Amino acid sequence: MPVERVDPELVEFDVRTDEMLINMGPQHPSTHGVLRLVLRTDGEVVSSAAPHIGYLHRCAEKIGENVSPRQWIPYTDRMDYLAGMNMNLGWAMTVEKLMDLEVSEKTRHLRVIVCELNRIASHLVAAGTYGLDLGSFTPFLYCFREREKILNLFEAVCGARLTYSYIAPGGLIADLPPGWLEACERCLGELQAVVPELHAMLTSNEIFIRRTAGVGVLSPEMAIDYGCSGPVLRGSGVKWDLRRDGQPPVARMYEDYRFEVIAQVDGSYPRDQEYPPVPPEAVVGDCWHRFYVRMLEVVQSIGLVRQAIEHYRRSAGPVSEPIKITQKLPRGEAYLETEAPKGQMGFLVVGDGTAIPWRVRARSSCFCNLSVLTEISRGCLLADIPAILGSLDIVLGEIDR
Amino acid sequence: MIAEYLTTRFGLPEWLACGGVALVQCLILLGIMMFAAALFTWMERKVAGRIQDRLGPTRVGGRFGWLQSVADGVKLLAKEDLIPGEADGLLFRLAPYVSFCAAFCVYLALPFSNGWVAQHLNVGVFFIVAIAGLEVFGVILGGYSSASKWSLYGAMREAAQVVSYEVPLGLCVVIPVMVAGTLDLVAIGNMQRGWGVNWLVFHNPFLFITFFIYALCTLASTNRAPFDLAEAESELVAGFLTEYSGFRWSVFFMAEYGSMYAMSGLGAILFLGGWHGPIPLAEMLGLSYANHAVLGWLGDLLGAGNFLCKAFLGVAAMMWLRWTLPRLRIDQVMTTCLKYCVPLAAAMFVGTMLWTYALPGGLLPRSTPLGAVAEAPPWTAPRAARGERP
Amino acid sequence: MELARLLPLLLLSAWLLPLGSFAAIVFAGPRMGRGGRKAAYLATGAIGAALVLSLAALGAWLWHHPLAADSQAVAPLSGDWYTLAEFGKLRLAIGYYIDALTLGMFVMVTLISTCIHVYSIGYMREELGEVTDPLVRGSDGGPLVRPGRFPRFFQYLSLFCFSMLGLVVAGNIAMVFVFWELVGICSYLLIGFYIERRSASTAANKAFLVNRVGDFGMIVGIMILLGGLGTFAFGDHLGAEGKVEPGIFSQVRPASAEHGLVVPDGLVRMAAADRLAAVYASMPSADAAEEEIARQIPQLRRAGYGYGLLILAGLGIFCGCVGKSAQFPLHVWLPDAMEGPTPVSALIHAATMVAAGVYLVGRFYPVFAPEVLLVIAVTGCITLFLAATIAIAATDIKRVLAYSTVSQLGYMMFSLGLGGWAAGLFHLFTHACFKALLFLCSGSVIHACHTNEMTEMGGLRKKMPWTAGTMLVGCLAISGAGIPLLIGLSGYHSKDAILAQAFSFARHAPAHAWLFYVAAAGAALTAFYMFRLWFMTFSGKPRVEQVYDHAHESPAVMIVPLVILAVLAISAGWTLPGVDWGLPELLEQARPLGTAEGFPEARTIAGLVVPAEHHSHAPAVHKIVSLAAFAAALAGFLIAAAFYGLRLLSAAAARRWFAPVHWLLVHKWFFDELYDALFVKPALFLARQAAEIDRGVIDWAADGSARLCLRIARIDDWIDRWIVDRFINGLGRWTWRLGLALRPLQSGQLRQYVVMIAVSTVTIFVLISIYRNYAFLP
Amino acid sequence: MINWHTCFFLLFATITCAFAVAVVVSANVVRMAVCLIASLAAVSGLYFLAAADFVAAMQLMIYVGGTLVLLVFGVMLTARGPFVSMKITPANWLMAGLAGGALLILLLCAATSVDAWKTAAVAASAPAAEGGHTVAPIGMALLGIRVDALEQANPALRGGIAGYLLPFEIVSVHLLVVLVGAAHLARARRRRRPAEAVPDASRSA
Amino acid sequence: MPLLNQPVSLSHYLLVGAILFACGIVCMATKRNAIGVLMGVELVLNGAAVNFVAFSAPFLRGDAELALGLDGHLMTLFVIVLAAAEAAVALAIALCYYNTHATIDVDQGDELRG
Repeated sequence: MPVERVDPELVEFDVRTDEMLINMGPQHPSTHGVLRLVLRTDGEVVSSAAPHIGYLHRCAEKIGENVSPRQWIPYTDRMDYLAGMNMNLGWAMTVEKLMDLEVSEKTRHLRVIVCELNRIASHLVAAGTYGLDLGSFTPFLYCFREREKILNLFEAVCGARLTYSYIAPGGLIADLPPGWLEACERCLGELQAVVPELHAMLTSNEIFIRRTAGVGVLSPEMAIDYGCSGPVLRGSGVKWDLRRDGQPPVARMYEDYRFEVIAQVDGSYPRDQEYPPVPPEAVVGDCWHRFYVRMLEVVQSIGLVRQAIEHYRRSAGPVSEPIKITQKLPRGEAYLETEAPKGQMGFLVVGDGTAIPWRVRARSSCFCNLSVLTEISRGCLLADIPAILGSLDIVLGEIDR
Repeated sequence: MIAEYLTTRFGLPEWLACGGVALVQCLILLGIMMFAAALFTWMERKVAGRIQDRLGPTRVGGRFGWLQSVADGVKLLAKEDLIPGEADGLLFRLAPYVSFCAAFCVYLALPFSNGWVAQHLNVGVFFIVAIAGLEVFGVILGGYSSASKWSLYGAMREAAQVVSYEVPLGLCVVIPVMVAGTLDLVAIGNMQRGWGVNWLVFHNPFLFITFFIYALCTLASTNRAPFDLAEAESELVAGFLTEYSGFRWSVFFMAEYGSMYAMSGLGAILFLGGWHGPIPLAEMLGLSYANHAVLGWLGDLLGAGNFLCKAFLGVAAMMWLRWTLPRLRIDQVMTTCLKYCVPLAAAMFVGTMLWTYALPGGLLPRSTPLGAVAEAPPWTAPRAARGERP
Repeated sequence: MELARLLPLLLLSAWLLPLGSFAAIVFAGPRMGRGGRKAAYLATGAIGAALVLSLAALGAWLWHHPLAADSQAVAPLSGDWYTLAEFGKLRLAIGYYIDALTLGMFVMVTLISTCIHVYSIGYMREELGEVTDPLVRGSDGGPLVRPGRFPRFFQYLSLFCFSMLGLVVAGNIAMVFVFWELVGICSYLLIGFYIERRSASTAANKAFLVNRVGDFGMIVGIMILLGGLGTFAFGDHLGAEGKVEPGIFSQVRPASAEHGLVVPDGLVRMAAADRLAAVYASMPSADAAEEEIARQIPQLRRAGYGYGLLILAGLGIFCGCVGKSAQFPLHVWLPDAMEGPTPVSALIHAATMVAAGVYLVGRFYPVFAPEVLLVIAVTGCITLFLAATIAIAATDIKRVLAYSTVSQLGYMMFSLGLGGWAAGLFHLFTHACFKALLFLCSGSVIHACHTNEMTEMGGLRKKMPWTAGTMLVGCLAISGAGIPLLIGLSGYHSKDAILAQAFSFARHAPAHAWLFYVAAAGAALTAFYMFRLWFMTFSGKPRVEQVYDHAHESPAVMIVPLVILAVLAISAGWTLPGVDWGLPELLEQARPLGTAEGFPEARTIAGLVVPAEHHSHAPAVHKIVSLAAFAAALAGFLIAAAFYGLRLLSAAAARRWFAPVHWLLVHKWFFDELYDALFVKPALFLARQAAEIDRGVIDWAADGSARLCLRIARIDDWIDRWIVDRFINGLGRWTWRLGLALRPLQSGQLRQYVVMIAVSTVTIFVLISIYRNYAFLP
Repeated sequence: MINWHTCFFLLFATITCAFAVAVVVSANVVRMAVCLIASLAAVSGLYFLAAADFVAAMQLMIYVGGTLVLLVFGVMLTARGPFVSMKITPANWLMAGLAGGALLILLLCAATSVDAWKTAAVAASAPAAEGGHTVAPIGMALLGIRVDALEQANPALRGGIAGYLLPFEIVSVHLLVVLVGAAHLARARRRRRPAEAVPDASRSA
Repeated sequence: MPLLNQPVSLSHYLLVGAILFACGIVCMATKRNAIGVLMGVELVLNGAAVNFVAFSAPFLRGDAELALGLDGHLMTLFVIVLAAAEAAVALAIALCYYNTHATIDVDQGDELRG
């Protein structure tokens, strides 16, 4: 049943049936949490999908205006709870920007290590659950097995497996324990060996390709219009990565690292690593490409962590100490976006001279990424909804805050 | 035979004797089916575990968690049986049993060994395919009567899918039947005696391909991954099973495993030599009725073991696929059926027809290690030596 | 393999390769890479392979017939690859006629074409994507935006090469004619490549139509030859019964007459048809008549029968060549053909289109009577002078080159007409090299400047050193620069040979001595306008800053062919000392039998003797001519340098002094206007009259018959209405009433129908059972 | 005398008739479908008893497995709340009942009118238990050869015994036409854009 | 009823067929749902098919030589096959009807009334 996806009003139906309104979620296995989608379906064809959010709203920003920046760190952990380190980093750097703080070289590289590790962990969850969305259970467990190893490393660093609160404004709460780097390198080696396995089970699996290639095509123009970021944006072939193109504090953090922005430009991806071929059915901006960008970023992050370990070993001195809880914030405001695994995570902080920020605001990448769902799922089949939603890789904790 | 014996020896009325024998047979088959379902539940968990780099059940019943199925059963029985308020209660209750009965009735005509069949039908193949197709009614009724949109989706998908896949499945079944020249499963099974090269799957290249099409259609018609659209948990929550719980759910479950096993068994008879192993062990050992009744019975027992193993392997392959592949989309499922399976099966049909016309003997020389088997036209052949009939 | 089998095979492959590439691009062109990029590689590869094959063929030839200072004519290979049809004795075949000239042409055509192909890859790059043509307005008023035609260009190039090679290798005149027209078609397609430009499509039409004028003459010539000789083939070939059937050449110059020019029997019969008919009438039997005729033919031949036809045939063939080689008075299309892309111009001017005419004159040389040759010489002479003068005044860089081509082609025709067969064709080869070079250089300049006007260029030497250098080589070559009596660039050798033949001719026929002086003056003019071009383009100060700033050297893919051609332009005329290998020696091998010793004295023009070519090699002739030619070229160069290089003299002042002459030259001797008045206007007038007749007479008759039909139809209508319709309507009305009566029965209620069916079934059965004595009831 | 043939006949006949009546009296269309399935499945049992094994299997496969699934499919496609059960007036019931009753009486009379029909020739259980071996003869008959009629006693009939090749072919073509026709009837239609859509009175009501 | 005491004979089958047939007619006449009407048609066809099969069995009747034999089976087969075809077309018509009328009630489809 070939379904024209071009114009949703001209969808052909084999048998015309009545429109049906379906609530997908908030308790549905593949809405990744407590998202609720209201689907208007005509048989198997979905003519519109409207996301309803807010089931996980916890007033995080308002709380931020009642506690000091260091006290708010645990709340950032709970935004994108799959990438706590990156959330910590975003907040910490925003506050540092407001206070005009510089961290030591060693701190900088250590931050890169943990953030890139967390990016890998987040992408592994995305890949695994994506397999689950498409009905393949096994890759999910493979991904979680690998993620556990990274969580073990984090546990050794900060004692927590999910909500780390490790990166704080001004520095880090602790240096690495002895032997950690060697364990990390071992873990990276094992991880690199597993990636081809995931490619075999998902990326180049014929059924997987048929389920994802050409589905939910997000044009680069639309991606930019909707403010998409991260792998969703790069999957549409836009070469944009805050680690390279961001504001000075972010770009400076990665300034002596070699990496290429992963996006298909002129029909090919950067040739800095081995990867399976792009199937001819795939269209830039479809689910397959979004998934693929994540998989390539996993390998890229492995390389970045390796570089960071080298840098870390070479840099001397202690890691920077975080600011005090009672540290007074200067008057003024700062806004900074960092490249989190899911996209650009932005924090705004306005200080009024006291230790408590006057205003705190978070810009969620998943929120913008989710907003294209309505556009790109128009006229698709019911089974494509989980495929598209999974490829957007949203976390409701970050959207609802 | 036993019924006759009972009538003559104990003077029982005929209908009572026949009825009693039939009842016993049904109970035996029910036992086989239940046991298979329990075994496969456990096996599925172990296979899934191993494929996913973990152990699967380990605790219940000592080693290997072999009592896991029992524990599951107990849990399911203890669960509350919910019926949604909007549901059509009668149909909701009826649906699992429709499925189960259909799956069970397949076993009535399925020979487990030479003549070991509850009801010997000379249209056995058609009967099995027809009955197996009835299982879909249970699913449709269950899906419809649940009064849930997800269930309805599951039911519709199941209906569309099964009706479509009946066509290639029927075609695939007809091809070995055409080579064998009979619809009698016992006769088809006995045709393939001798060495493994006599199996119909090796009869000609078209049949070889047909076997794989049959396997594919079996997956689809038993609703197994990657064709488990009707209960696709990531899309339809649990499809037609969404509102079912407890015992009724487990009946559906048993029906699914029962029909998996039955379809594997049918495939084994049609393509893989039925109860004849790759090596004609029974004939080599002289286990035949010509020598002694007990020896013949032992030979049949060996055959039954062979058959069960083959069907078991078929089910294992289904599990393997389930835990490896992602799910197809409904349009792709229909495309696979209508654009690939049906034309391919039809082509195989024509190819086999031409082949049997040109080379009636098959691809490989038929081996008869211990004396040639007289091959008479099937409809003139005497009934199989002994069939237990009510 | 023996030569007779090897050569046709090699040439066949070389010939068909471009056809293969053409076909492939036709079917798969746009799909070959992005924008059809790979089509270029395919076409270039094909022509390159053809070049290799041609070189192999030439090598094989030279291996068997090594060159020497006194090369003798070698018998050509002729035969058929494939016979298309046989009509009685007449054969239509795809045949070949291979001699040294064929091989030389093959190598030359493929070599130049390969260079041009490679160059075009760079030059036509813009066609890969979408092209914005600022010269054409779209329907929205803006510049036209159209998809690129990169593969199409190479498709045409391939077809062009295929056609030219087919023309060269052709073994009979029918095949020549077919490929002759194909070459015309290709030039039409390529000149009109930018079909949206009005000027381009007009130029393409003009080229095509002007060529048709020439082709008309050619058809006349072919028909005369066919009618008289009964064969198309050039060479002898085996007939059906294993008998050798003589070809055209051996009929005109039979071996029995020591290859002297003899009017063939067939032509004599044609001319004396009346007398022969009388013979037939008088003799009792056909056989006897034939005998008598055979007896009479030598007498008739001596009486001059058929000679006129031979002249007419020669003139007809030459007429075609005039069209194709742009000779006076059909030279008007060639300058306009500059509308095509520059590589096309190079191809047309150097290797293919215009060369075809000269080649054909060379090929048909044995058939020409001295009178025809004189016509050729005079035509060539007029052309060379006329074109050279127009070139002086032209400012468009490509037009200058175009007129120079016309002029040089005039030289070739001139030489051929004066009996300098080898000299003329020698010049054809050398000219191909340096003219291709010049055109590609000009293309490079145009590519850089995006303008054709020399008045907007200047000083480009610094920006484009490679182009300037190679173009300088080309200018020197065409001007015939060299050290007198010793060595020079290629043009020096070939032009010297031509002038020497002219001088020799003048000595034999003093009445036509003016031809030599005009040719020498032409040499001076050549040097003048070529260096005028070079100086205006490359030296001095930039005239338009914008153009100059924009200019840049071309990419390597365009420069490399230039360098290769420059080397050829320098060295093509050389004869390797010691082994005596050179083009003149090669051409000597191909000299048609019987022409080495000159021609018999003309019958109609007293004292017209075409001297043998070897007379011109005499030192007495050679030395004088060399020095004279050098002096003429030097004079031309010096004047050009004075005007445009050193600016000693003012060009503007000169223009004022010679205002009427300049006016005449700028308007190209008013040929276009003349033709417009003579041909175009009357044709349009006639067409208008024809339209009037159409409207007034034919349309009126058609309308009248229609009106008549209408009348008849009215009567018919009345019968229909009052008789037929009333009957039908009555029937319908009764049916309608019946339907109304039965209407309530059809309630539309499905269930009601079912009940009715059941009830009626029961009723019927009950009735039957009553009738049959209750047979159904128990 | 009760033998197993009688037993099973009574069982199947009861199921058949009871569910057929249930189809008539049931108001819910889905339940009607279920009853119809049960009724027709029992009919196939009757066929088995009448030694028509191939026909019985076909009844199961094509009728029950194919046609009725299709029917149920149709039921579900159109089963919207108000259409699941639609009442009719008692007068309608009466009319239909009278017509149907009359027909039933007529048929019953006809069925019991011939004495030879009321006596089974042999003990019916034997041939029925043996089961018909009808597959191959039916197959041959469809190919045009009547193996069962080769030894036809009546020579006048023997010559007229033709196979069913032509009807078979006609039915094949018929099926093809029907498939095409059905696909055409239920074919895809382009849905109009909402702006141009004609307001549908019955739908809005 | 004497038939109840006798061994199963042709008449028994014919009775079943008659009941099926009559039920079908009543079903067609009483159902407003188009699919219900279709079910009635199926019942009628099956009633006829039962008769065919019954007439073809020689052992059910006293005059076995008059049994239809294979002809009855083949007729039944054709009935089954054509019923399948009929169901497909009827269903397509019903869906078409549903799509155009937004109802499945056959009483409302009376555009063709006189």
